[in-house]
Amino acid sequence: MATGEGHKAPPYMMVFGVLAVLTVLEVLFAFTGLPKIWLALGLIAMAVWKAVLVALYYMHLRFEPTRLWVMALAPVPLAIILVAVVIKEIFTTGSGF
Amino acid sequence: MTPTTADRAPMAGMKVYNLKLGMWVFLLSEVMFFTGLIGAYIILRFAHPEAFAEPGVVLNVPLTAFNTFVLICSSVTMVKAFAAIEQGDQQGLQKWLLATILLGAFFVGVQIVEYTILTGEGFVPMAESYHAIARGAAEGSAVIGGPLYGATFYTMTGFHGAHVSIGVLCLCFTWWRARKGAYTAGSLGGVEIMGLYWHFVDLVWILLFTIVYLI
Amino acid sequence: MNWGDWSWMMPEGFSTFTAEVDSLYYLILWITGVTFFATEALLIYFIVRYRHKEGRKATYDHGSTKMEVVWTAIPLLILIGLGVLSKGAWDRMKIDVPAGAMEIIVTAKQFEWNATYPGPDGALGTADDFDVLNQIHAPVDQPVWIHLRAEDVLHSLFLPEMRVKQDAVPGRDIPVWFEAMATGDYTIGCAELCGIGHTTMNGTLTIHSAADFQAWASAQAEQRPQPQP
Amino acid sequence: MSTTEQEMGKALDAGGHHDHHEIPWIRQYIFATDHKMIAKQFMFVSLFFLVVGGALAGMMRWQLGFPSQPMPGGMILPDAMMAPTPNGAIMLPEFYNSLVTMHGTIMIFFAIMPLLVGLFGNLLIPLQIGAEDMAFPRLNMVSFWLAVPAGILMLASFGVEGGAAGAGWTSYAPLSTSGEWTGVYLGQQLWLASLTILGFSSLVGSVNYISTVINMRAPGMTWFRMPLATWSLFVTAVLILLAIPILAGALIMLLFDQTIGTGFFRPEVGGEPLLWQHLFWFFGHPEVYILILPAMGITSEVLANRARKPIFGYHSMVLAIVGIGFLGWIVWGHHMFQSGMNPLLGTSFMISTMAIAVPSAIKVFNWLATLWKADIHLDVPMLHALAFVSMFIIGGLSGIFMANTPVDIYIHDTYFIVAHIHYVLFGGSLFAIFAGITFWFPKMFGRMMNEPLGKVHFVLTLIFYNLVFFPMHNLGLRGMMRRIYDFTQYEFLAPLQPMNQFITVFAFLLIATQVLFVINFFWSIFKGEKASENPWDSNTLEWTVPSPPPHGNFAEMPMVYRGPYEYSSPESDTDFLPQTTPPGGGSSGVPEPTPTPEGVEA
Repeated sequence: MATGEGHKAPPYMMVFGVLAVLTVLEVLFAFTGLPKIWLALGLIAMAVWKAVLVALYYMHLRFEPTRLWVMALAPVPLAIILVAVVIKEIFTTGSGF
Repeated sequence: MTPTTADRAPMAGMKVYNLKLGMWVFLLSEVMFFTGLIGAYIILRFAHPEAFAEPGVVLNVPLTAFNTFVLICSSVTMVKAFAAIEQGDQQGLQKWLLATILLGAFFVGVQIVEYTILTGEGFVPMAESYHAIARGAAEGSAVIGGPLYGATFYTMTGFHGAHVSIGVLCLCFTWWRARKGAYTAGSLGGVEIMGLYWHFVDLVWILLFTIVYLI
Repeated sequence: MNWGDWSWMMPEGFSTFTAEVDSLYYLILWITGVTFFATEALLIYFIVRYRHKEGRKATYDHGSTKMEVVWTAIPLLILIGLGVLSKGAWDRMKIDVPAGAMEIIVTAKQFEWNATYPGPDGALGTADDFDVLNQIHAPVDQPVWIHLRAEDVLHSLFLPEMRVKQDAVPGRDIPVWFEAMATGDYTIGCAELCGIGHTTMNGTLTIHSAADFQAWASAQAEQRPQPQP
Repeated sequence: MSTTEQEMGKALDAGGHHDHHEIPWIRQYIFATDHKMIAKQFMFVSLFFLVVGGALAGMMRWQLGFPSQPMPGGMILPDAMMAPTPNGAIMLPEFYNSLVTMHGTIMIFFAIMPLLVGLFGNLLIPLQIGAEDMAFPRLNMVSFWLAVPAGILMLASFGVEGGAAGAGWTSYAPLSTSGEWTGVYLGQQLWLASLTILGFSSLVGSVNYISTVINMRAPGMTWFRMPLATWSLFVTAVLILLAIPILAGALIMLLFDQTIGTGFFRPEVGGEPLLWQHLFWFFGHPEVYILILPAMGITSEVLANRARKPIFGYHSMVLAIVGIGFLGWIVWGHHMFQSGMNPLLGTSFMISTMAIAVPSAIKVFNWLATLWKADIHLDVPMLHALAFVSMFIIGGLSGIFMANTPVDIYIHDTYFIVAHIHYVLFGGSLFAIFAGITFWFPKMFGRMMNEPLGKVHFVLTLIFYNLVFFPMHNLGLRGMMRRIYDFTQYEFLAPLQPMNQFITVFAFLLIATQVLFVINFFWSIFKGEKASENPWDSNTLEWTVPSPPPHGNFAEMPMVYRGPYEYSSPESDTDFLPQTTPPGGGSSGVPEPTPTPEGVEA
């Protein structure tokens, strides 16, 4: 029932390097004083990149059957729907007119 | 003593053994749980920008960045442990598990220190007694942000911390079993799902760190 | 018992919304009513017609895609149609407050409705505003724009005869409007559970003729600032 | 092929292994890991809570039928609930609010949900897919033993200072954020804690169901050979898995607001009251389908079986279930049309709501078509299943009124809504539960339930039920608000008292009628006539094993050769054709499709 077998050990240390570097970059980037929107986008992009690396290599999604990582993605749209709709709701509702 | 059915899967199913599937399914619900907490934070921040502060003003970014690094390291030691047992290396497994435990415990320790400092600066979850001041600012200087800031911060990081602590306990259990030689290259389900959980907690922190501390 | 209570008619309404809302209601009532009787009749017919008898054998039939497409498409079209049909009414009732509306503030708190009127200067938020408790007074044939607010918990302003219902949310100022078409006394109710006294949180909506309203307003303005008991 | 035989060999000695395995009494009945025993545990506990919920409803009905008149037997209740007067005790409004809240909470979370998911999920899933047990039997036990303390906490809250939670089962903030609004302090916190624990229990359960259905189907049990009951329970488990954590998060935030004084939902310190409603209904709407999907599945089973006819349009039935599973996530706003939510969202939520009505419509029409040219056996399970269909039609149609935003403005928060929810949850779910219990009773206890008594119970329940809840539509149309302690306070509602009395009288009769079911239930457990292996001539796997099935269910791993609804098939000389009968009824051959090699490995 071992599942690791069948693929040679993933580049764990390289991934670690990338994660570490990205973390440093994030912190530096956060204080560049760019417009908020660009900061947010850049930081989220880097964070998602790191998250994806962890999922693909450390959680082995890259070596799992397709159907498993399809299942793993299931909640993402729900999360987006919830946050997007509620933000739109609260954000576009001022106090009266 | 019901025999575990983890070793037979008549239909193709998910093409992974039950334990791993079960852990993944559980992680899906964890995703939704943190969606609720982080989502609430994002929503509230959009609704009341004035109740929150710019990065680094109240929160100690360097300290937490270091802590993030610690957690990433613990992920590496965890995969090392898994890689070790894949090769049937019992010693390696125990060694790396122990390292992971220590790093995880250290992360929680740093978080506790951080909490103590922050509460000292009046950055607390209780709405009525919230009076956070800028880091290093003199007592009684201008209050920064609002009650929602403290509430969301402690709820999110607190629940993540709880997940790490639980993870550490489970790791200790895994380590104890590893010492008794419970895992082999042929049966490492326990180690693998432990790893899945641990890396998930790491993954959540990567997002939390960015969203809460840097944006 | 009073058999009138079994009626499926909407109670009489006195605001400009009535026609729109009630006609939509009756449209849905017809659609659902017909569907209800058709399906239930069919159900009973099948039960009687095909109930077990010696030697009966059911037909071996896995279904027909054609029929299923039909009874998927029809409800879908009807329902979406209904949705589109109602958009106008909804926007009119909840979003587009007509110009020239008389503005008042209604503040809900446990367990009373507090209506604030502009004083002689005709502007809200000035010193000469006056309050009335558990009453709303408004002129007939003129839109009334209520700034609905709450002080403590959720309440819900329910004016059945005006076809108006809107939750009051602390921290939000929610626009509610209606235009009464007949003078008289109507109901103010709270439709959102708001605590122990929820049931007592009712009042009277009085619709005056334009002249009477002016008289009432100036009479009230006399005894401000202290609110009426 | 050869691999398959190995599989069967494995299963064989596996089966043999734990048949001879002696299980200590306590592990067999108390801390049981056998899914059938856990199912029974869930059944008994939630039937008890069904009784509790009924009693609460009875007290509410008294207050509504005879406002502020001494309640018979009210004297035995503490003064915190009833105000004693010379001629009897009169209900206090705070107690009425607790009744409203706890009736809803207990019925939804502790009666209907555990009956559908805990009972039928545990009982049916492994049996219907041909598994020896759940994927994680010990987790399954944990799931039950988490539900018990949750229930105890919920009941205990009646006894604490300030009484039980009184902010409605939706517990809207800010009313629920502090005792100063409701007069309920500890009770509200117990309510939150209890639901959080229960949520974790449901979570553990659904992890189990999902893994089991995905990974443990017997050879040949392809997705489109699964019985609809299992399909609906599977989708339900997915909904629970993804919806409950959102509720848990919201509950915890609310608990913090109450205990340590955070400000998530408290506007006075800058919180967002509507955020609670968004989070709650984002969970709450999937919850609505959690409460009806399994009922639909059960109905499909019973209907096809007792009509001796293949279910009409099996595939579209499955697609409808899955479709509901998806659409259920984008309609939550229709609970909030009048909440002060940005009205611009109203129309989009109305359209999506209209769209989600369609899958339900499809199912109803397919059920009707299933009865067409069928051979309908009108025994108790079938009667209840038919009642489900006809009551669900009413509940579904009345939903269209409130989905329509302008009409909803008037009927929102009135008894029209109360009528609607009860036509779906009582007329729908509960009738399906009766159908399911009577249908699978022989499999659970090895005995049949008493038929005549069952019929009497059914007829009376159906009549009284409709006399209680149908008039509530009319009350709503007259403008009577829900959750209101004394409607006679309103001039325009006072004339409705006779109708409320009428409802109350039949509500009591309805409650009394349920005694018949309880009698029948317990009498049949001990004295009912012995049941054969397959009393209903059914096709699905659970009927190929003894009643009740042994620990480990299947002596040898079953092979599945066809869909579950092959009734009256020309292939067989009887009017049914079990899924396990090989093609041509011959000896065990190759199931098509043969389980793929990678299927049997791992």
